[in-house]
Amino acid sequence: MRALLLRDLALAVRAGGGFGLGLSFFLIVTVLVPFAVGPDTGTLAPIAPGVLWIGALLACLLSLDRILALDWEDGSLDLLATAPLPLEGIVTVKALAHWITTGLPLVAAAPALGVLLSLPGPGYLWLFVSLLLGTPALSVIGTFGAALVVGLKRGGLLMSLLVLPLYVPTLIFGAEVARRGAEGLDVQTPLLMLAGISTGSLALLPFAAAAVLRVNLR
Amino acid sequence: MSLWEYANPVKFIRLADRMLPPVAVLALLCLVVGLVWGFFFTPDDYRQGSTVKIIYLHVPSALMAINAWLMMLVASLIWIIRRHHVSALAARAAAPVGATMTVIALATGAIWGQPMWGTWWAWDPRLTSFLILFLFYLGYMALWEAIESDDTAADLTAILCLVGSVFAILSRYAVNFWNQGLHQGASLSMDAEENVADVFWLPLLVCMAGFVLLFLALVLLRTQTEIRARRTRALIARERAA
Amino acid sequence: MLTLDSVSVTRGGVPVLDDVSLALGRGQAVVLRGPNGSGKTTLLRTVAGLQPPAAGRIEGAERVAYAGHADGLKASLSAAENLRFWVSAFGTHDILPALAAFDLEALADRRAGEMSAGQKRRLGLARMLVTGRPVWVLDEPTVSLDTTSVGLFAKAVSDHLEKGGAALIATHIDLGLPDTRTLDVTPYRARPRAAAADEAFL
Amino acid sequence: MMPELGKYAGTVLSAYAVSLVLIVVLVAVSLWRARRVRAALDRVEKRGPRS
Repeated sequence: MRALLLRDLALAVRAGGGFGLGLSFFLIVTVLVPFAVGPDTGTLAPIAPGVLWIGALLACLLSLDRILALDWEDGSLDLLATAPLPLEGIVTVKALAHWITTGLPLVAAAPALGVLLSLPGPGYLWLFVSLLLGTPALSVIGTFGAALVVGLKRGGLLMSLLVLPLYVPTLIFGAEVARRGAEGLDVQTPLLMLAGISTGSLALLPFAAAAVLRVNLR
Repeated sequence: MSLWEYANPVKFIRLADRMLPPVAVLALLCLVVGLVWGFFFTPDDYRQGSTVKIIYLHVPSALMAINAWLMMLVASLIWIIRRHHVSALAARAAAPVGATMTVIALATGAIWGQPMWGTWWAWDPRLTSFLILFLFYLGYMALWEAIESDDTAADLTAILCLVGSVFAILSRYAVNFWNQGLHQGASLSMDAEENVADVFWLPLLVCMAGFVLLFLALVLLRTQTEIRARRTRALIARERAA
Repeated sequence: MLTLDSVSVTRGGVPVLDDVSLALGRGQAVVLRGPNGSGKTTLLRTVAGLQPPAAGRIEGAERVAYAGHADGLKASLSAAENLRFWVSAFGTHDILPALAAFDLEALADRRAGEMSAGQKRRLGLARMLVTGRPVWVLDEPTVSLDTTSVGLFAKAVSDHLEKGGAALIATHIDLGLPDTRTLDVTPYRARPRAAAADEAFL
Repeated sequence: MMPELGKYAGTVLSAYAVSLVLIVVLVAVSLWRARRVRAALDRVEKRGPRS
């Protein structure tokens, strides 16, 4: 298990691994927003938490097809499935690797990008916390989506269609935490809900993803 | 005679053939009676004026939008547990019907909202939930279309339906939470329990019955079609193998 | 070590082989033969546990190490890194014997993406040695191997058999292995019929 | 015969129109596909099992 995690991390940071692509995408989206809505601080500040959450979510979505598709293409998914590792564990580790290589950098970068969007002072902490709690759910849900379309030729667009509705609750509660934090309101309820969604997804979705993968491998 | 006998495709087609005419006639009857009654012979609401008549379309379609998904959920479970092909095909057959019902509920809601809220679209929690439900329908149908192998498609969509149900419920709560009290102006709603006086109830009930029967008829017809399509593919495959 | 008891296998739901029985003991090898599309790959995938048999029983599937058409190598990892990953996945320790057996020591630090097809194939086969599993299930293992490499492979297999292993190999090449039986799958070709999943609809 | 719909006439009528059109389209598509699939099946069945 640990070996698989290390391998996936190594693959992500090696040449052609796509590490940093998600982060760059996040940066570009954030830079584009003021061009679209205007440079006025009064316009940008209220939408900053939401824009950053959407940016992080899309950056996450963009890198989902790498989770399983590459292993499928070169045949190592078959070999992994015949190795003495439970498939549930394999998908969990892959989701974890995706989170470390994509989610975590986004979490770290978000406060810096908050500056670009004039995020109000107290928002930085809560933006950070909400993304830290929410991005694992995005990775796990995304792994389930990636498992659904793994055998399909042009699965990318379909996967977006399948995954985005599943992202709705995470986005709502996550962005709500960030927004309330920025406005200095009480964040407890959405924070708890966000944590609940993350732990719930983490506990249950690997089983669904493994079941789906078994169907796709046969 | 067990209910599971109808899991046999041939038996189901025969059953559907027998049930379809009466169900379709009843559905048409209920819809015509309910809608005519509602449209022509009910008074206007003192606050909403004649827009209250939209309720005869909005409430039943919203009801069926949710019930169709529930039916797909049950059918998916039956497929996963008992592997009855008819069940998987019934879930597939129900999806477009449910999606259409969702669109009707959304469209009538938006049209009703225009004079009431002064805008075509308000991010009212209920409307928003239906929009999300519609996205779930789209994803579900797209997955069915995308996969060539019938059994693989049935397995994957069934699991998607289960997972989707959980997330749809989560979304419902999330949306409620997200927009609590933001639309104070929207104290008017088309929520049946709150707003419907007795005079509106009876025609509404008839309309609901009509929509339920319409759904039943369409699902029977479409499941039959899916079974026939599947049988056609099976026969062609056998010819090729021979 | 590996027993197949009237196994039927399906490809995409369509039956391709019926009633295949096979017993593979210690030190034995079976070579599968048959024309393209006769179901060798499907049978091997079923034996490896990647898909369930449509009928019959397979015993000893947990002892199987499988190598398919694709080598399952990561282009950006070196040969040694690729092998080391499988060492930890299978809970064994050493990659050196595997590298030595396929004459890969000099290439240990080369990235798999920079290797030739034959070198990659050798690396993929070296993976079998690090799995530590007794039953090797190999699908066309000699594709893109030159004569010397085929010799290395044949030697690796016979060493494996000598140590009490077993092998089930789909190949067209004579490997010159001792105690080898040939199983032509052609007679087991499934009676043309519809996919099991379709039967309810016929 | 038309009931007095007042200032909301357009609203109510368009809601009914949209819904009815959608329902009719759904039913029509279902029936059309049912007929087509049934015809296709009949063709295949008439060819019969060749073996």
